[in-house]
Amino acid sequence: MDSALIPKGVKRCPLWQFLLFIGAVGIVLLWGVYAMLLCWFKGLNQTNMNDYYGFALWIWADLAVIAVGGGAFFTGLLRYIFGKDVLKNIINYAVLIGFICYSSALLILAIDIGQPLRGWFIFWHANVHSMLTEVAFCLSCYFGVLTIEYLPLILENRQIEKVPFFHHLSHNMHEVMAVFAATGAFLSFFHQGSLGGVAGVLFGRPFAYREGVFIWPWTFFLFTWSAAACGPCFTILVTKITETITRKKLVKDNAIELLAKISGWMILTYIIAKTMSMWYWATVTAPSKGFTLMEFYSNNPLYGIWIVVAEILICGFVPAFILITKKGRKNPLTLWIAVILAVIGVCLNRWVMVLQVMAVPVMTFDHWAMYYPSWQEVATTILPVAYGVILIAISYRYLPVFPNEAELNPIEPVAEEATAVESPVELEEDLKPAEA
Amino acid sequence: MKYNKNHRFGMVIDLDKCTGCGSCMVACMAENNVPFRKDESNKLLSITWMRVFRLTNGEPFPKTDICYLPRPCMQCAGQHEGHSPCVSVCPATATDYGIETGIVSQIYTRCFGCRYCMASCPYHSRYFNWWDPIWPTGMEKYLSPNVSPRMRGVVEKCSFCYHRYQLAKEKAFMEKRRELKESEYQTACAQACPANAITFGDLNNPDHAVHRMVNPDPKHGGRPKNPHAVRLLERLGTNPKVYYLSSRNWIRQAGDNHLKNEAKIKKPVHHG
Amino acid sequence: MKIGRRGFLSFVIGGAAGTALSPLPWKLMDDTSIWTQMWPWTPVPEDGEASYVNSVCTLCPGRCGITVRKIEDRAVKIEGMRGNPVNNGGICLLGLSGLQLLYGPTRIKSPLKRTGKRGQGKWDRISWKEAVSMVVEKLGDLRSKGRAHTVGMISGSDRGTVPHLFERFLTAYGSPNFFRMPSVRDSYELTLHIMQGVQALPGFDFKNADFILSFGSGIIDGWGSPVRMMRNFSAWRNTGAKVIQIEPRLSNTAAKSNKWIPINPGTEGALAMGLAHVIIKESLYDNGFIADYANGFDEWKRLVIDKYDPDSVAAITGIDAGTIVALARSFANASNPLAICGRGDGTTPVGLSDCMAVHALNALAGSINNKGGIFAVSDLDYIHWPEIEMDAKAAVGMQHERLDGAGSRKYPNSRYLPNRLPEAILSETPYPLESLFIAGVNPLYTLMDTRPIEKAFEKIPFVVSFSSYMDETAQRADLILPNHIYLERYEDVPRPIGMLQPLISLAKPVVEPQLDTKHAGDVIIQMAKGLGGSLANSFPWESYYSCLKETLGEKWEIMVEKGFWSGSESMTKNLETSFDTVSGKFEFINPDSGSAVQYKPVAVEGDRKSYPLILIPYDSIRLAPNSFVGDPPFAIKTVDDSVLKHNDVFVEINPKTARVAGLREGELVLLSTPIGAGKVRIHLFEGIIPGIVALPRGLGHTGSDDYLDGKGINVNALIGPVQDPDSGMDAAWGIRAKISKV
Amino acid sequence: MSTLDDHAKEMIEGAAHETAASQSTEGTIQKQDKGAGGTIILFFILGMFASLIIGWVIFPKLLYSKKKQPIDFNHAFHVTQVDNGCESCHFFRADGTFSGVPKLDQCIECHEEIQGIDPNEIKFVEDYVSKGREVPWLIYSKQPDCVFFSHAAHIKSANMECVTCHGHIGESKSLKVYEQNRITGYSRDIWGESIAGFKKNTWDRMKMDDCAECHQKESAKIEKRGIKTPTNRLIDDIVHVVSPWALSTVKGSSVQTERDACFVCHK
Repeated sequence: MDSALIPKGVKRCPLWQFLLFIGAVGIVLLWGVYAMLLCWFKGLNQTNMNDYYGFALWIWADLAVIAVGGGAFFTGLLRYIFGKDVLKNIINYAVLIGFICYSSALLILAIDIGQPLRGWFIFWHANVHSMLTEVAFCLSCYFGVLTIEYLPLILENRQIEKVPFFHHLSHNMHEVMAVFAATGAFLSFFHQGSLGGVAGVLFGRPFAYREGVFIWPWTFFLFTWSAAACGPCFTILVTKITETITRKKLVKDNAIELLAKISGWMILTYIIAKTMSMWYWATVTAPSKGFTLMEFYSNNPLYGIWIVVAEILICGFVPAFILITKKGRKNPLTLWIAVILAVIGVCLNRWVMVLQVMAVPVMTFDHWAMYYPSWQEVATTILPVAYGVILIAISYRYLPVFPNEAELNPIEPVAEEATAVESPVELEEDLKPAEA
Repeated sequence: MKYNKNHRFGMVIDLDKCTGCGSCMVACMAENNVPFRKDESNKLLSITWMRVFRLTNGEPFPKTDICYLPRPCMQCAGQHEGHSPCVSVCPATATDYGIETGIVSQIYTRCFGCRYCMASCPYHSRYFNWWDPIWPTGMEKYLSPNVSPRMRGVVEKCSFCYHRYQLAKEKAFMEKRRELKESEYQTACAQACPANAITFGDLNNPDHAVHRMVNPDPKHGGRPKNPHAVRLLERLGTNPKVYYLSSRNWIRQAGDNHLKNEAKIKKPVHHG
Repeated sequence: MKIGRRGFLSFVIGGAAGTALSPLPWKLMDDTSIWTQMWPWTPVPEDGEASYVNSVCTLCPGRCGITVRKIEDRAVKIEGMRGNPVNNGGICLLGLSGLQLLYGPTRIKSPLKRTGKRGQGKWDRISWKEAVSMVVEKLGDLRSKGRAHTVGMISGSDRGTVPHLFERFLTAYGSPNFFRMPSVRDSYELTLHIMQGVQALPGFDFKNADFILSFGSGIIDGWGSPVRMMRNFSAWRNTGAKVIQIEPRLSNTAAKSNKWIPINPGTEGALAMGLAHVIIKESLYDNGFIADYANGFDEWKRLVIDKYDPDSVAAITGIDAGTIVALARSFANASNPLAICGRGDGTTPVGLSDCMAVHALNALAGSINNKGGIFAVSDLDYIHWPEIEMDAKAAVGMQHERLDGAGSRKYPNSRYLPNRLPEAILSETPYPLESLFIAGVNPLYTLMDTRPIEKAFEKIPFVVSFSSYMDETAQRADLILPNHIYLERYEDVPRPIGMLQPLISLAKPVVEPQLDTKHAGDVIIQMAKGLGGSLANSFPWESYYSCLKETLGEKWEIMVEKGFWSGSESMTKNLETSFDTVSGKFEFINPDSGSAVQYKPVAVEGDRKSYPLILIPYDSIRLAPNSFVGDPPFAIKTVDDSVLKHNDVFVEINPKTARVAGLREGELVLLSTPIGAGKVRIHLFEGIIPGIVALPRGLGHTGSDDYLDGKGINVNALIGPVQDPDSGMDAAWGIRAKISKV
Repeated sequence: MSTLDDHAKEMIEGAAHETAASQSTEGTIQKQDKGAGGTIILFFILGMFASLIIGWVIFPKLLYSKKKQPIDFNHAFHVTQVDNGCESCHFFRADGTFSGVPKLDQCIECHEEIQGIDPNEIKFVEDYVSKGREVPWLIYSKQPDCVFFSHAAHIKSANMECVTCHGHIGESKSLKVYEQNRITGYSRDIWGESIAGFKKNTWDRMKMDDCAECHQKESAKIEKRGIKTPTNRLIDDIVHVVSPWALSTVKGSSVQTERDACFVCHK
């Protein structure tokens, strides 16, 4: 049964091993689910959020996960609209990762709101002036698009494909995929942007507030740009991790390098824009409200101004320069460093734009509130990670995620025992990402 | 100044008179069915629509000075009447700005608890119901039918006792009137204040005390012309409807953020 | 089989499509969301007809008029009564929280008889009939044994019909032991008695005063009638009257006043004398008054001039001489200056000499019975009852001297000294106390150094409490006869202390009694009837209601309607007739002791070496310190997190002192005094003299509700009483203390 | 998804497999597919039909519980007995609040003791009047406690008729069955009279939108402008988004909605 589902021409670890791995990650998943149920049935008093930290870990996780999920729409854009054919070998995986990120985002939102059963009000009673409305609409629409993009991959499963109906369905869907890619790119531009807008429009919160064009503050564009820039890095990162775990080459270097190069330039341009916006804000916006740059970073016992250094220098310019240089891209080590830094960078940015904003006192007699998440918050935030790992594992095992896998790893008869012997080691390695 | 048919209900709080007794806080809680819990000492979780902040000038003994600052919802109008920080961000239109009264509403049954409005409010005037409201057996007897008790998971805030406006209007309708007298609509805090520090009324109505006290400047979003009056965080452009009077400079300075070269005196520090 | 699977699949798809086209999912979605808006466990207050009832709040001595909003038969909100002479619409947070007491869990639901050991909390519910007959039996037995005088009664007040009924009962029964809880009123009454020879209450003309010199009185921290005082304070803001606050700590009053002068605690009397020195030396005093209406001025003058020059006073008080001189001048030069005393909210007396010194200042400024000054006002005399019928037993009983020694040779002028009771009870001198009745007070919490009082209670065979709440005292009673609370009962409430305008307010049932409680007045009458004979004859009324109605006479109607009766202020007193002393003049010399007004330091307990710091209590109105009830949930919710965090109270300490001791903000420490110790947290506060630490009153309650219990510690348990040799009153203002890390 | 070109390749491979794999079964597969087609449609229709029945017929029956009023009441008769129409019993209090369903002490005026032979009246007098118990009427038009509805504003100020919203209850000879939504606990008259959501009369439904509908008509009259359809309201909204200052041209007393401010009817 199991072997019948596995794509032709590729080898997979034995079933028991696979199940063991799924089980291990599953435990983490269940822990998260338990925490989730607590939050739903007992209310948000299960968290450490408070009236000063209405937005906290969850919203950060949401923004971060969507940012790194940006790889899907951007790769799609490059592949279908700009016709970068080399990327066809990574696009499937990009879509899968995107699908995971966005479904996680929606799940987290469902936990984060105080009245989940009324969540649909955001659509039914929508207030078009609110950035959050824009987010909700685009987010769910784009999730739909991702599902459609993910579907043909499922239909390509060896068994399902046998059904002519599904076979043709998937075939035909491929034909029109460009349309969805375009739609996806369009939607993403808006919801990535409006997520930036979420903080940017808060003119009551000088640290979050950014001027801009129309109702769109600079953060709107910065968020879209940074997602497009760092999303692909996450795709590369996950690909690399998968390759390490499976100890196979899954994607041809040319695809990786092209993606790396493009996002390198994206990051560079983004980080320059970001620096400019920050400069403008520090010298014009903030003073006009009676604040100085440092007032937003002092009082913070943990990191202070260093978070800026980390975000812009270490996790901004450094990866950018690595990725735009041929040497940097080609050298596996530097590539690793670059993509990791880039991903950290964008996550840091979201952290600052969500939590720092909450922490900074605006009234002169108010004080800097500190916040640390409760275990329920942590568990529910790890939940999507576990879910992602499982979905990747299953997809990788049963679906032709990597078109060149067979070609890159031809099966010699010896291989069979080889896996059997190596399997325990492989298992251990399997577990790592689940906890990480 | 020309009389505007729309009201802009606002509040003037005389900080020289405020004794920090906290009666406004309790008057508000008692009027608006605000719940309470066993331990309310964590003020980041404590629902107080009206909260009295304690300011000190940070000077050493014996130059120390204390000032109490009651903070209701500022009912911000924003730059363009109605563009309040919180109202514009609510994704479900659970809060809106009434142009007839200038009061920012909060509809508990519409709110689904995303807390975006709380993030947008620099005054921390908005509170989230982290817990189900529970009253000790028997105590729910004193709950007022004029304000609906909130359920867990929604945001609530000061409403300028809007229900009192509703009731006053009903009485007026019976008497075939449409306009209210100044005394007919007063908030619970203003009514209770033992020190007469809180004055409430229509800022658009030249005959009302609040208007006379601060003399709002319509050209600049109602900025007070009275030199002893300030609004909190004036520079953010939130255009609040709560004004503070004080004869002490450091307190007026404390109303807004100033750069070193602007502010002559030390910034006050918040204790508790 | 294959078909089966596909068929099923399409069946499901068809089902899904059909469901989507039916109202089911959409209606369900809508209804569930509506359900979240109406969760059955979220109460929905019932609507109905609104009505208002005028009454009076008796939770503190303030006596504010209240208007209670009702929906049908539920009280939903307490508001200040507009047009009431005391508070005219204003109301404090305690008054506003009244309904939480009415409907709250702290109330006693029926008469209770102790079954377990004292304070063990084991009770039997008994019927009122049973309860009253139990008391009657006990009292009858004592009386027949000729030990009537060994029955005592502590009441919150001695004014109004209910306290009068208590006193009347004791007299007719044959016991002189009626006690009133101490307050600064005692000091003032005594001062007026000695210096002006009158038995009167102090009355302050705050409306016309233009310079208020407050010796530590928390004018806006609960002193006198809190709301009334706050309204006065705001009025001064408008009139431009000056307020000078003299105390060791930057209280709210100090912060709000025009000038705060920090002073070493307990040395207020010295400052008063110092000011007198300057005023006399520079002859800034009211010549007219001194020449015509004062006696013994020259003798006093000599004493003041050679003993209290600014420098030596500066040494005592810690206020520099310059300030003293300046203060004296501005006080004397003001047109209507007024000096007042009574620390914090005035629930503790001050040393007689201190009070007299302050009063002497008023005399120098000519502010005695004068516009903007202090008046000796006689209490309203509206209770006219038939003569008490005294039988032999009663007469014999009344012959005995009082247990607390008030009125004895030692303390001839003092009227009530409940603070001396523990000592007397424990030493059984002059005689043991066999039974004690307690009404409207909580001595086990409010009297200083609570432990000996608890011990004393152990020695009393029969303790009866009229308390409506299970407070510290009620917990140690043998029998509880729960009174209606003020929102359920009729009672006349005379004007608050310090008020000039004649006023009687009427508390009346806003709602039906919620529990199986009984009016204390009715219980007393039934007790008397139960005992029969002369006692029964002395209580001719069939109920308290009829007694009250009869007493108030023609005032009744208007009081029921308005909630109060008020007369017109009578301030035009001609000074000729206002002094009842031997000399017929204002006395600078105490006729009893023959000694002139002077500063007598009240030493506090503890030696400097082992207790380097000094602990003083402070009063915050948010903690309802001057009430016999603990803070209701609403009130405790308003308390700052720099005063109370979770269950720990903060002790205020000057950063300098803290630095020396290496103490950090929020640190948990052990605060110990010669009397006791307790765990507290450190709060660095620049507004307190280095070396002094301050703790708020009103915390550390036990046996009330979950919202107050176990929060903080009771400062009264750390401070010991210090008996004032002149009056026998407890004149303690603090105690030596030390802070050690834990 | 993989891409066209290599998909083509796969298809060729796939075809190759099939031929190689099962020459024999080829025919059967064909047959199955034909037969399957029919059954699939059939099952699809079955499923759809079943669910439609459940959704439209069974579900509404389950959703509402039927409750009888404690005693029946003849409005038509009582109206003839009083001289001030509805307001004789459903009167306004001095403070402008509306008394709603009459209390016992109003009825007692006439029903001190039994007058007729009507079993309902007998029950009323015996069970309630004599015992001093209020009648636990089930109120068809009861709104949630978050709703503030001012009868005074509509009747006294706007001079509306009771009938406009409540229908011809005054002419009814008996009280209809009270249907309660098992989930929300509301009367079916608030919403659900027609499960499809259509309504013929004002009193068929009393949800927020129904209030708003009328209010918009009225304010449209006052401001002499057409009523906005949802679509052009959306367009307006977008205009507001792009140029917030356009807010100043907003109609209705709420800046955010095209309606009256939320607090007009909420508490």
